[in-house]
Amino acid sequence: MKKLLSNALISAAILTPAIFSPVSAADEVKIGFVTTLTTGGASIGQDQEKAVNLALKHIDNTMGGKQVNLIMADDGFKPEVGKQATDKLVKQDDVDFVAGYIWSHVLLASRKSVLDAGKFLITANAGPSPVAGKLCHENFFSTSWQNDQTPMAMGETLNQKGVKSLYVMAPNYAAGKDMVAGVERTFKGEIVGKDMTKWGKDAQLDFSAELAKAKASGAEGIFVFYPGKAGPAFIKQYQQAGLRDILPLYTVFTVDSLSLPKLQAGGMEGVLGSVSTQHWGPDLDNAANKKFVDDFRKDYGSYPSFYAAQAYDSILLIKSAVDAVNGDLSDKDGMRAAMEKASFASVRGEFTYGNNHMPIQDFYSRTVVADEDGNWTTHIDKVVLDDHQDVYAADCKL
Amino acid sequence: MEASLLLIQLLNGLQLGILLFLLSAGLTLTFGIMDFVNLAHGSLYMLGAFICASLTQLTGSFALAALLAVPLTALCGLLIEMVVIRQLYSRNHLDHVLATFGLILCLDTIAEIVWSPAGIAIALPDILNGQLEVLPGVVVPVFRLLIIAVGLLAAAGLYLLVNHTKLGMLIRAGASNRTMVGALGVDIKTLFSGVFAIGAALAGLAGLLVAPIAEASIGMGNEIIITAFVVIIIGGIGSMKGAFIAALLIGLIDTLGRSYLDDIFKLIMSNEAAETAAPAISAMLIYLMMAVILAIRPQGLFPASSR
Amino acid sequence: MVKQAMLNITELTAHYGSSQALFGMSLQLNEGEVVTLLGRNGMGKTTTLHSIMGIMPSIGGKVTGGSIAYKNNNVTGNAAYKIARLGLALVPEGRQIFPNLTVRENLIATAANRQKHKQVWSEERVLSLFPPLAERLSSMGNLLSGGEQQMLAIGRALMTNPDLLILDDATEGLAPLVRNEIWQSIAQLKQQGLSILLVDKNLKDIMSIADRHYVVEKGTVVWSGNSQKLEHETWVRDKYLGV
Amino acid sequence: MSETKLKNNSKPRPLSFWINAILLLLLAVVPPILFITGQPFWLDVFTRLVILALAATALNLVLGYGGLVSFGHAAYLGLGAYAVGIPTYHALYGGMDAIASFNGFLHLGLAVLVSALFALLTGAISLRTRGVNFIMITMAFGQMIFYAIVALENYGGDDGLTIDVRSEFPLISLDNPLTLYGLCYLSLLMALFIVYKITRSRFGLTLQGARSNEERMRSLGVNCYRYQLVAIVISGAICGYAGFLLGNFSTFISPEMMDWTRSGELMFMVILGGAAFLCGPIFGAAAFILLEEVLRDVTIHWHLPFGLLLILSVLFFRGGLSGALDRLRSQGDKP
Repeated sequence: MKKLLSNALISAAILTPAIFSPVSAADEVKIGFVTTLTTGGASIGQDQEKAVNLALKHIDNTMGGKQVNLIMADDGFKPEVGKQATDKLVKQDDVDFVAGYIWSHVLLASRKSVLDAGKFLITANAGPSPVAGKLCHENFFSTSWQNDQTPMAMGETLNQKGVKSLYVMAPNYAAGKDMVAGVERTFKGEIVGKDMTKWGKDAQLDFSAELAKAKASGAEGIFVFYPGKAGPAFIKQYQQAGLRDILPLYTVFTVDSLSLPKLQAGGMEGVLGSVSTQHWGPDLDNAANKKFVDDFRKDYGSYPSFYAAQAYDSILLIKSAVDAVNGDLSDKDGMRAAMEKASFASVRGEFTYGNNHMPIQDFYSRTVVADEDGNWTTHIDKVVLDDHQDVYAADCKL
Repeated sequence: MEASLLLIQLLNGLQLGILLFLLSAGLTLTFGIMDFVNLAHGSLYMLGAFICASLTQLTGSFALAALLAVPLTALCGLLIEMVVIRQLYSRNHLDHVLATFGLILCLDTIAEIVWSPAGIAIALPDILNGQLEVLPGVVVPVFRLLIIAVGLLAAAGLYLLVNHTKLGMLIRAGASNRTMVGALGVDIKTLFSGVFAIGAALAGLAGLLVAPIAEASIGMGNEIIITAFVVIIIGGIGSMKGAFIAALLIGLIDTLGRSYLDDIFKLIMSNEAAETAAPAISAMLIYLMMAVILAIRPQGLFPASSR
Repeated sequence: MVKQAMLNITELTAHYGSSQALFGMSLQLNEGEVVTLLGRNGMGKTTTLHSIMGIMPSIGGKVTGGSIAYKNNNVTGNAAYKIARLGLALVPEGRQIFPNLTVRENLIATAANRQKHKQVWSEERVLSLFPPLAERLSSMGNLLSGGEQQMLAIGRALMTNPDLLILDDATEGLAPLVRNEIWQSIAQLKQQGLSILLVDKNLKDIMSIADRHYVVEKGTVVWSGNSQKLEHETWVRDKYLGV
Repeated sequence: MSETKLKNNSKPRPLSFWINAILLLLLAVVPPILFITGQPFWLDVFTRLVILALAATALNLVLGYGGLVSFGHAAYLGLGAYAVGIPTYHALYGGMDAIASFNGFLHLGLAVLVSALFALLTGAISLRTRGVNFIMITMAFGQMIFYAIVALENYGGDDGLTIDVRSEFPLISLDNPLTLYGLCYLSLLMALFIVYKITRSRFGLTLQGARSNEERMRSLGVNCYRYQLVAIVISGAICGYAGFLLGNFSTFISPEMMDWTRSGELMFMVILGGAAFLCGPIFGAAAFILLEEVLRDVTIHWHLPFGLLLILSVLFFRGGLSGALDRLRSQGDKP
């Protein structure tokens, strides 16, 4: 036992560097992708992983003549764990690009590690206001949106539909507050009630008290933002409370291709006909999107979510950069310039980058419908915001 | 703040309280009687939800699935008791906490591998998806009434079991003097296994009642188990009566806090300050209450001796 | 051939942690006999009873050697409930009534008839043995007087229908009147053929009921014999019993 | 247990002394070598390890020696970290002139002071309870701090706060990972020394006496409450100091770091290493962190083997790693 212990200690000390030494290979493009692969948030991460793999399949796993070495990393839905995973990608694996990041807090925790090391950071979902404004960075790019944009589109949609009074619900954290701020910015009617519910690990999933208040408020509609598993939970309770005919539902980032199959399985008809806004939809009509959605459905048997679409785009964006410098990964300026052009076939169609490297893009209003096979999906109604740029770009000194 | 809304919120609080009671009843059984701290009780709650969700998909009937899920969860509990927990009764609370935390990690991961991380929604029959007007102007989802009814029924059943059956006498006797019960010819090990299984069944029941509202998801039990512990501490460890009252108290306070705290705060501070403070305070409310109660009555509201 | 005793303890040793409590204890008890363990406090009487009942582990002790045979079964180291199910019942020191159960519940909670006795101990039969309990049936255990608790503890043990009743200091701290009542009941039990092993300090009372005595000193038997012998050999009482 | 330890210390150095010494030596040498040989990530791992070992050592004072199972020690880590984050935030973005500063001594002082105050306040109330109620009330206070920080939207709330500039000290720069590691390591040695001195003092012996038999101590006229409260305050202050280091190390802080599970993890480090052993928490932290790191590399479902190991260690490894060493030693000591 004595021997065993000391042996273990010594061998640990000696072997550690040997086992974990980085493989230095200049002939490949190393991409780290940080997303949520465990805990309840993992369904989003898995959807992103599928899209990344599909993207690599579509590009034959090559960029600028080099093989791509993809390293998936799990953030465990925690900022600290996400930062550790990022540190490992940057310091241990020495990746060229770090992409991914579903959650604002994970992105905010990790961005410094990536940018301080001089690597490129591409967010495939999170878009909190600081990274678009005062914390913008030349090596930071987004293939998603800034948090405020989608709810601003929703506010506009509500105006167009003539909604005069609104009840608002969102989780009580930064993105939730951004969403509420966004809709408040464009909505011209009156907000008659607002509930910010407990979020985080012991997030509130029983909305009975809030729904009772909403119903009693007499609003003409209810706007909610409930990402992840809170979304289906909210919608079920919305239906069980019988609010479908009394209080029409307007959502952002709540109804997506991950929650719809579950809602359908759960028989939650209440969601059919509800309106949401987004920069993308599976039925968006362009060649890149058709190929993406069709192949995704063929390979995985379900519609891709917007998380997946953004992850897919992030790989194509990186490819456009590496292609532009013919695989010379030391040419950071060349790659940056290429990315700023956004010259790849995005599944959202044409778009441009603002000074803060956030997309300037269209936002659509969408309705939940059943497709020809009876599967629930969303249908794009019309463009609400045209070539829309986030409001924080002005704070960015780039 | 009209009366009908208040009534609805009271019902909502009652429903939350009853769910908490089902969970804390199991904790009271294991904690009060076997003196065993089981952090993994929440994992049984999760198992109940997942088993019921799978069975609903398999059989197409929620009622049938629920009926099967309760004994199946009890069986899982029995298995866990025999493999791990039985070895720990003679250890101290710290070892209990450590080992059952390990159990949480294992059970959560196993559930994630078996059921995928996405979580499963449970389809309810139409009748349970509807609403009922219990009083003029007071419209409540049927399923929530069902939760209240089932929960009260379970509480009544538990009351009868503990107070009016031989098993209940043995449970109470075991709580006060384990050795003596053994010396009088009762197999304490089997008794404890049985009690643990009952606790697991109650946790499973709570889980499958929540699942149709908030779906079965990984780690769902870890969030609520802390609240359940707060309940039994406030109620007084080992006291079923205390657990019942404290559960309802916390259910009501939490719900009413969420519904009215911002309005109350708006009376004494600016709107903006109230909107910031109210969610924070309402999240803290139950812990605040626990700290205050323990500071005044360190033994909790109904210490076990008065049970 | 020697007739095998009902309870046969040979060379028993026991420890609490690293300190030894029994140093080769040996004693026998035959069917229908009333046998006593005598000795000063802390000499190992209660430890012997606990060893027989198999409850040493749960109170932090351990039987470390020797053997206990009951009706030719070696029960050394068996779990308490298994031993109890063979027909032994303990009336423990300090009564140890379940305080949160009523008198009736105390009686019926652990009641059983595993030896398939023909004349079964029922609630009524216990109450006829201890009439005072009848009025207190629905009182909680912790509200009884000492005498009532003692009666209840004996009644509770009887309800498991034992062949051998083990009484640990059954009359300790009771008023003389109550004490007499208890002794009368025990005498009745002896008449009905119950074997009894008891520990007590009241020599006078014991002498009339018990058949044989073992005097225990420092965890071992230093003297044994019947009441008559004990009566004559006064040195035993002076040396070991401190009378 | 502690008595036998005391006795043994007057004897020639026991085996456990050498093992502890080797452990501390390895911690002094291996991480810098890893860094120099191009393994900066592993220096990070060891820095985190040493900081958590420091926090666990602080917890060990109350949990191991005092027998007070505090389930809320992550709160101190968080308070210490925010004592770095908040002044830095204001120094960068204005406001709160009284504390807006990059000065490391200010950060350090704030971390220790605020933690000690919080410990005094909550300890005074918590100590009214015993047993499991104590465990739960300390957890409740931890949760309250958690939600209080979540409510501080200025400092990021739920999303946490990035520390853009590390605490500034004369002569040294914490931006250098090796310097930072050195500071953490020396702090750990210092804390070990403090805890060692305390446990050998009259105060420490009284504290340990209160653990094993509070009733008896009270009948001897000793006011256990005061001793225990002081221990909690010292422990909180050291833990807050660890939080100060953690903030400077991770440069990102969030309420997540004061969640009850983090308190649990600290507890496990103490128990895993062996409560009431001086170097136990270091063993525990090392086992915990390295195991986590290695298992995470093997499978994303690393929680499963990790949980199993936790259970097995409780079932078959009583007294933790140090306990195993101690048994080893007592076997060796037997003639």
